[in-house]
Amino acid sequence: MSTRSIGQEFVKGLWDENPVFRQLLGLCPTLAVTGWVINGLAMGLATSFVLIFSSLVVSSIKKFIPSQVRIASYIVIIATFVTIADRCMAAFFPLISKNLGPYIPLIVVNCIILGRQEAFSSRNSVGRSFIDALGMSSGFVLALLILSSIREVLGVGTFLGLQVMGTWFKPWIIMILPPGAFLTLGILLGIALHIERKTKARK
Amino acid sequence: MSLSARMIIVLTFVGLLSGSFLATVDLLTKERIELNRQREIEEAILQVVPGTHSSQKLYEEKDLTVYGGKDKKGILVGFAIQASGIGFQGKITLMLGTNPSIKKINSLKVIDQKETPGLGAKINDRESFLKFWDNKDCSNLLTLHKPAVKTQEELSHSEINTITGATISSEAVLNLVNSSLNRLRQLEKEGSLSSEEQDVN
Amino acid sequence: MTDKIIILQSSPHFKDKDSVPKIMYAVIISLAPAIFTSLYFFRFKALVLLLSCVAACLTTEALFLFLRRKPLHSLLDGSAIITGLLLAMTLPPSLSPELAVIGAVVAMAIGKQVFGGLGNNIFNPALVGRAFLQTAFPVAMTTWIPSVMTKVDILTYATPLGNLKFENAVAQGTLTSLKDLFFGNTGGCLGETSALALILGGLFLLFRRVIDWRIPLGIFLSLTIFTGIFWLANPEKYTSPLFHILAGGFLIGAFFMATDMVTSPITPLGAWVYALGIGLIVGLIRFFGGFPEGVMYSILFMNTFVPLLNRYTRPRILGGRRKG
Amino acid sequence: MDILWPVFTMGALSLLFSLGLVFAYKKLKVYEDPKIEQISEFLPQANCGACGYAGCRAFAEAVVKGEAATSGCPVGGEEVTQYIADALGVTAEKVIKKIAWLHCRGTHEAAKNRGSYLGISTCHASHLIGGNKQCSFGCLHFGDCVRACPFDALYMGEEGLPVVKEDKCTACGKCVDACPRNLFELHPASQEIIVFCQSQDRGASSRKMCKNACIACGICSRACPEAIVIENNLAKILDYKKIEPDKIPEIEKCPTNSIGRIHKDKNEG
Amino acid sequence: MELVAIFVSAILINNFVLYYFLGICPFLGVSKKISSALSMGLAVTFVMTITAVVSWAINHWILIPHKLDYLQIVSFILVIASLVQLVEMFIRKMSPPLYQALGIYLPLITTNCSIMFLALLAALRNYSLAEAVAFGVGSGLGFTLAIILMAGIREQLDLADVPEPLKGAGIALIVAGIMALAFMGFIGMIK
Amino acid sequence: MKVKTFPHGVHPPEFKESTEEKAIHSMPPPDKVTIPLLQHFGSPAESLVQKGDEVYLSQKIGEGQTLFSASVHSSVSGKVLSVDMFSHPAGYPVPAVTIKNDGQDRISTEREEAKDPFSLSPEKIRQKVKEAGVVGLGGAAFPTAVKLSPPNDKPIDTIIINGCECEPLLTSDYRLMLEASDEILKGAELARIATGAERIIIGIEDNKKKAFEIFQEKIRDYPGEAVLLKTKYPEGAEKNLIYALLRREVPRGGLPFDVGIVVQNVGTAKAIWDAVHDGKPLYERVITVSGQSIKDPNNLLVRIGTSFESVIEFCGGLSEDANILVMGGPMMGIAQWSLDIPVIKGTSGILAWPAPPPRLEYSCIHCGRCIEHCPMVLVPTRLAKYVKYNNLTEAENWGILDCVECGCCQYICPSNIPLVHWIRLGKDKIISLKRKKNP
Ligand SMILES: Cc1cc2nc3c(=O)[nH]c(=O)nc-3n(C[C@H](O)[C@H](O)[C@H](O)COP(=O)(O)O)c2cc1C
Ligand SMILES: Cc1cc2nc3c(=O)[nH]c(=O)nc-3n(C[C@H](O)[C@H](O)[C@H](O)COP(=O)(O)O)c2cc1C
Ligand SMILES: Cc1cc2nc3c(=O)[nH]c(=O)nc-3n(C[C@H](O)[C@H](O)[C@H](O)COP(=O)(O)O)c2cc1C
Ligand SMILES: Cc1cc2nc3c(=O)[nH]c(=O)nc-3n(C[C@H](O)[C@H](O)[C@H](O)CO)c2cc1C
Ligand code: SF4
Ligand code: SF4
Ligand code: SF4
Ligand code: SF4
Ligand code: FES
Repeated sequence: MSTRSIGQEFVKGLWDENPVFRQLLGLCPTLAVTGWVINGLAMGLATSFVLIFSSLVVSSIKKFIPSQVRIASYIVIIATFVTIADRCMAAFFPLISKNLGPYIPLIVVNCIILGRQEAFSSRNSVGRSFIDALGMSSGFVLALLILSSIREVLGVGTFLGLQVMGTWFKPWIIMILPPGAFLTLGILLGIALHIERKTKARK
Repeated sequence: MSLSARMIIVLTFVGLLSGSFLATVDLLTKERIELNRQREIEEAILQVVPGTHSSQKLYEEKDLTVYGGKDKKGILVGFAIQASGIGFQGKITLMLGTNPSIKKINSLKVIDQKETPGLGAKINDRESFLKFWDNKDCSNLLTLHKPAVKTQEELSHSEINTITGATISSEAVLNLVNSSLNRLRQLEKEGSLSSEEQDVN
Repeated sequence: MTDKIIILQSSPHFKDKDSVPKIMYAVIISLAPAIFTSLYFFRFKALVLLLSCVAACLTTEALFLFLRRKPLHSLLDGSAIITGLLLAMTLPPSLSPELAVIGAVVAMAIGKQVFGGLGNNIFNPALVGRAFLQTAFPVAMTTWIPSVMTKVDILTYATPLGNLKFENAVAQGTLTSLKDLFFGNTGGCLGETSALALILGGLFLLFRRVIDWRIPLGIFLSLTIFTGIFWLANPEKYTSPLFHILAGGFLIGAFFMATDMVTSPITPLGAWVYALGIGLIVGLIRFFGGFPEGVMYSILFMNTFVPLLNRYTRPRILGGRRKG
Repeated sequence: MDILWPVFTMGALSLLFSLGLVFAYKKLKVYEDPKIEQISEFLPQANCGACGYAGCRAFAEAVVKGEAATSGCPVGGEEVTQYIADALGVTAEKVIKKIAWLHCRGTHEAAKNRGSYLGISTCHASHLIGGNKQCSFGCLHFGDCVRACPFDALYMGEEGLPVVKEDKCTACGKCVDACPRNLFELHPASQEIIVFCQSQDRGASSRKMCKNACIACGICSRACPEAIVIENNLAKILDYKKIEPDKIPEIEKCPTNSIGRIHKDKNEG
Repeated sequence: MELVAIFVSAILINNFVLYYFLGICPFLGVSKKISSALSMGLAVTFVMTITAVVSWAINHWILIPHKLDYLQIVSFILVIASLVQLVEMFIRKMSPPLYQALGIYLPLITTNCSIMFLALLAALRNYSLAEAVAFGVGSGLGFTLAIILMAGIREQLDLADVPEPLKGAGIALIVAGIMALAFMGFIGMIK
Repeated sequence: MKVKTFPHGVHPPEFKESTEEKAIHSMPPPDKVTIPLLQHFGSPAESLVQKGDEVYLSQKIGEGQTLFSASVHSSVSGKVLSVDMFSHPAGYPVPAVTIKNDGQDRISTEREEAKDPFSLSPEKIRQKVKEAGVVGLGGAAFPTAVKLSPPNDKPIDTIIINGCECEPLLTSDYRLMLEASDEILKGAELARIATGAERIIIGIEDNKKKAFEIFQEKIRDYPGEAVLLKTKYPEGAEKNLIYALLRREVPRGGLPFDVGIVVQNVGTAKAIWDAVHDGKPLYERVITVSGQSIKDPNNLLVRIGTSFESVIEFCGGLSEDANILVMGGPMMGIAQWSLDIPVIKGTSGILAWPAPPPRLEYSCIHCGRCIEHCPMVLVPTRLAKYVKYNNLTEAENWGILDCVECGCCQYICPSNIPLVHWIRLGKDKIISLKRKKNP
């Protein structure tokens, strides 16, 4: 179906179809957990795990599923992987699990995942779906990383808990609070679009 | 096969599969998760009631749990109270250790809070807040000292330090401590703190 | 005739004299009494804050105008100066100028220019700046010093409202006196110390017909009624409406900030709803909220309603329902 | 037993709801255009609302109704767009290629201004108060047409007149509608000769207002009377096909160049 | 009193959109026009109310008795998704006008994180049935309030000279940020 | 004495002193007149003459073909020089007849006088008014015969004679009221008879006390009264005038007919009398020539078709500083660029003044003044923005079609936004779209 090369299939998720900056999908976790880099990272990885595995499953059993129960089945599949991720995090990284709280279960309804299953995995081969999921996940992790780095550095003066700003710096607490999340993402979106327009204009 | 049959079979099958998968995962992780949960409480008890070897849950009600800490010989070395109350933004849950006579606070530990990072969240910070609770005499009602100070010496006997800019959170902790101490004394008087309850370990 | 410069324009060919810069400079003039009292009470600190905020606002505005290739004349329309002044007036005198500059940049950039500059913003820019600062640096924003007139030798000082809320002032009888509130012998933000200066400025604006009289009146009425009910019910616990009107940011908010025409409703009915809402929320926050003062939050909150109010309080067109 | 409960619970829930869905599918179905279903099927089902509609299905309905653009789904990208276009069969029949041409040569230099215009900078607004140019028929130079062209086929030339990029023009007619003075007209791409003026003023006065105006001298009409007439002080091509090629040089003798070949420069150079 | 507190807090203080960041996708996607925002808000309120009831029932009658709380995620989402789909088809059959006003938004909502969060939070906080319903309705109304305000603002911003790259989602997020700031004034009001 | 008025509106400086004491002066007919065939609201008249024809004064030279049209008459006697396109004061070319004046004012025999006009039937009055090409002289130039023919289902109870002249600078109606009060009242009485109304109300602004006193005195002979109105712009706008006098609201999109009223300008009333009593067609009218750049401001009785140039020459010419030339009043008049433009039936004044200092435009600061002053209670700032951002549906929802283009909003706007221009643009777009949809 798709005419892209495998490489392109992967790369598109990083920028051209970046789920956060370009498609505006999965914004809820993006905003909610990016106060700290470690949380952003954990969320990104958990989402990637779910995205990749459910893509694999969906693309391999897509033939059997009648369209009327498609969404219901996909949701159950996704939810299963989310529960697995949630449980494993609670078992092995209790602290992070506590920090992310109920946002991990929300991966189920993260628009990226269902969207990708519908848009891609249900129509493409297992291999392609895997690459696509990998690309999308990387794009998502990248976006979370950028956002959480800005917020953590400005908001508390640290990066992954390490002090990076000098003592002269007064942390901007707002950055790790809800308003800071919205403002940062809003401005980042503006910048992303500006860059996009500039490069397009050059072409 | 008709469409309806396929719909039913596929969805049910997916459901069954998911159920079995999750059951397996649960089996594999259940113990660890339970262990993590217990360890957190246990560690907290150990911290606020030093010398504890084993601990038991003595009493439980909404927003208040009392544990008893015993040394190797089974002698009560102190109470650990886990209490919750509303702070500036949300629930604050803390663990408070007292000596057996409830005259002195060993130390205070914050288990969960949703206060503003960098501000109210400093109730979880040793340097500016928690250290002032260590070995505090609590026979009298504790009060807050404003404005904030740097060292114990600047506080009077029954005074507790505030956090600059977070009076509400500091006060919330103080009130929570005062009220749970009162409740503890009352419970002890009533004799509800019998130690036959189940062992935590 | 054809060899002269002829002006081609649509009717009308007459024009009233009032203009945007005239309106803006009238506001600046009306702020003068409050500025002078703040300079008198806080001396150098006030001067530094006022200057740095105004300078930062002007610079940010100039930068945006330049980047967006817009005519630079809007820089001098006076609105950026007002934003700078009003922002400074709502800051505690002890705030360090760097933080004030951050607030001013945020006020201009996020509060005004991202929406398209003068006239397009939804929220009051100065208050966006202040809200940002309050949330970013809550400690610095709630550290108060007494004015030079107070003969008390302490470093920090509670504001009248902080005193009311956190020190249980009514019961202890340590409430700031109305006389001090009126003449300004209290702690607090630069612009909120003297009620007298603010009232003078506000009356000037009302007489100059710059501001919509409904807004200060509506805010005044709803706060008075709200606080009055509680006060009458339990004078031991609650203070009088007069105290609430003279204390804190109420007067500067009601006369200078809620009345910002860009961010308040354009219709008369809308203005009433907006004003009553502000007064009510100020009362709610002062009595039941986590903050001692709620003027800023209530104005920002009601700002979010303004587009809806503009839309749904449209005046009835002469002739009523349209035929056909 | 521990393992059976979860399996049973999930199985039962799934069964229950699949039954419900089957029931709903059979009993509650409502007829609609099968294309909606077909397109909806192909959409990403992200139901994200990014298209501005309430979910993928609503978008599909809008597309089928022709309210939404085929390219309206940002999530699906090109593939989806192509699919929708195919499904709706929006491939147009072959038509004679036409191109929009401007019937005015009143450049900044040629056409005199009425005065200094202090109104809104659009042609339509200026036209409402009579226009900024002395000529009441000519181009007003504010480029409403350029802004209206969805295909970037127009730009404002240096002389102040809009210029058509022939290769990009799709003859959509947006510029024809946009120009308040009706200066654009669609002509077959093969047509070479047009009248570059719309002024119906008397020759004497139009000459005063614009150097390039048609003064209705009649040279062109005399050269080719079957094809060109003078009407309302203006040359008018009745039937382009009747113009014989050898008459063209004669026509091009127009003293103000208000009639002539479109590609004059190209052909000569 | 407790119920009122839960209700008001869900609308103003712990607003789903502005405090918990939930349902951002529809909040940005369907807030371009006031009329569709209102429909969306009401549809969300409707689904939230159903969810609160149904998830409470599943949790208390099936999952807790059998110690199956790890099935919360799967079972909640399955039930909500299927139920909403049923309701949607039902409305569509029975009342086309209602379907046009509300129904078309339903599928969009099922896969929306605020619904799931509502179910999980109600379970986590151990709400009684009445509390869960108050929470559900309150959260739905909170969402409605936020999205309508946003739609009003965006309609007005259509008439503003917003810088090109910020048009659409960018400025909407910035507005949401300032709205979140404004809503912070209510912090601490309900203890 | 209590003065009546309507809510909103503005009060621009009046500047009427320079002409209000100047009696109407008859200007000698010029050598050449150019008479446009479209001088009214509606479709153009068809020309009845050709180049080279000899015409008499008051001979019909254009025939209104449709209901919404009006006939046009020659204002001089002489020879037709051309029938061709000519610039109209509204800015676009229309067909016009140019006549060389032979200076003899030979009257055609067509004129039909009526001895006892008050006993004529309504039909006859209407027919004579139509024959004389009378149109409203208050600005809109609506064919008067149409106004005097109310539909059967809309009984008329009141004729309002509009003597407000609320536009600054203009004094022609005022002078007419002082000098021709009898004819005005008689014309009003004819209009009353034609429409079957019960009474006449004449509304006069309180800056024209002298005229008011005359009418108060003279109207005793007629069923009706004279009412003093507050000096405020646009007191003379039909719908506001009706509201001020009778507290009736003309429904949106409706006409004064709908509330049982017909409004006529004082000049129109006099023209009705002239038409019915003397059979005199409308070929001349009173105009005010004024403004800072007119050397000798005056009120003139001018033949239709006289060029602005001759009129201004007659008033001493333009001074050097003239930059703005307006036909009509300063609030609603149309800016002109050329002196070749002819005086038409709707020309109430010719004004010229120097350019004011340039003013910058700012974006709307939502001050609400335009709303507070709009006599139609619209939201002009929104209307303008909807047009600017191309949302015509919303513009229509917000009542753009109810705007009477009075200019109050733009006059008062501190941001100097061309609100009226935007609104006119929007109205034009909406109307042409509608026309395209159902032609
Ligand atoms: C964004 C923000 C967050 C705040 N968070 C807390 C908090 O978590 N705990 C607290 O006690 N006060 C907090 N405050 C401050 C309170 O509003 C209040 O001003 C303060 O408690 C006053 O007490 P003070 O006497 O310590 O200044 C916060 C203020 C702001 C602006
Ligand atoms: C116009 C204006 C609005 C204000 N709004 C608020 C507000 O919403 N919240 C707040 O905490 N302080 C606000 N302030 C500052 C308070 O008026 C004043 O500083 C308060 O009494 C400080 O109390 P705190 O230090 O205990 O927080 C505002 C000041 C002004 C001038
Ligand atoms: C804003 C505005 C102002 C007007 N002012 C006057 C005026 O002062 N005098 C007048 O006779 N007509 C004025 N008119 C025209 C009247 O509305 C109305 O059309 C006229 O009086 C009808 O009489 P007519 O048909 O005899 O002209 C004005 C119209 C508008 C829209
Ligand atoms: C009466 C009045 C009040 C104003 N109040 C404020 C204000 O509170 N904050 C502010 O930033 N600008 C204020 N301005 C200036 C200006 O309107 C404001 O910067 C605009 O919101 C920017 O678009 C005010 C202007 C006027 C005329
Ligand atoms: S729209 Fe018409 S008048 Fe305007 S620039 Fe284009 S051709 Fe000229
Ligand atoms: S608007 Fe259409 S017809 Fe006109 S130039 Fe552009 S593509 Fe061609
Ligand atoms: S909107 Fe129209 S009616 Fe209202 S003031 Fe403006 S021009 Fe007059
Ligand atoms: S008068 Fe001007 S600035 Fe004021 S609201 Fe109207 S358009 Fe805007
Ligand atoms: S991720 Fe929450 S609604 Fe899309």
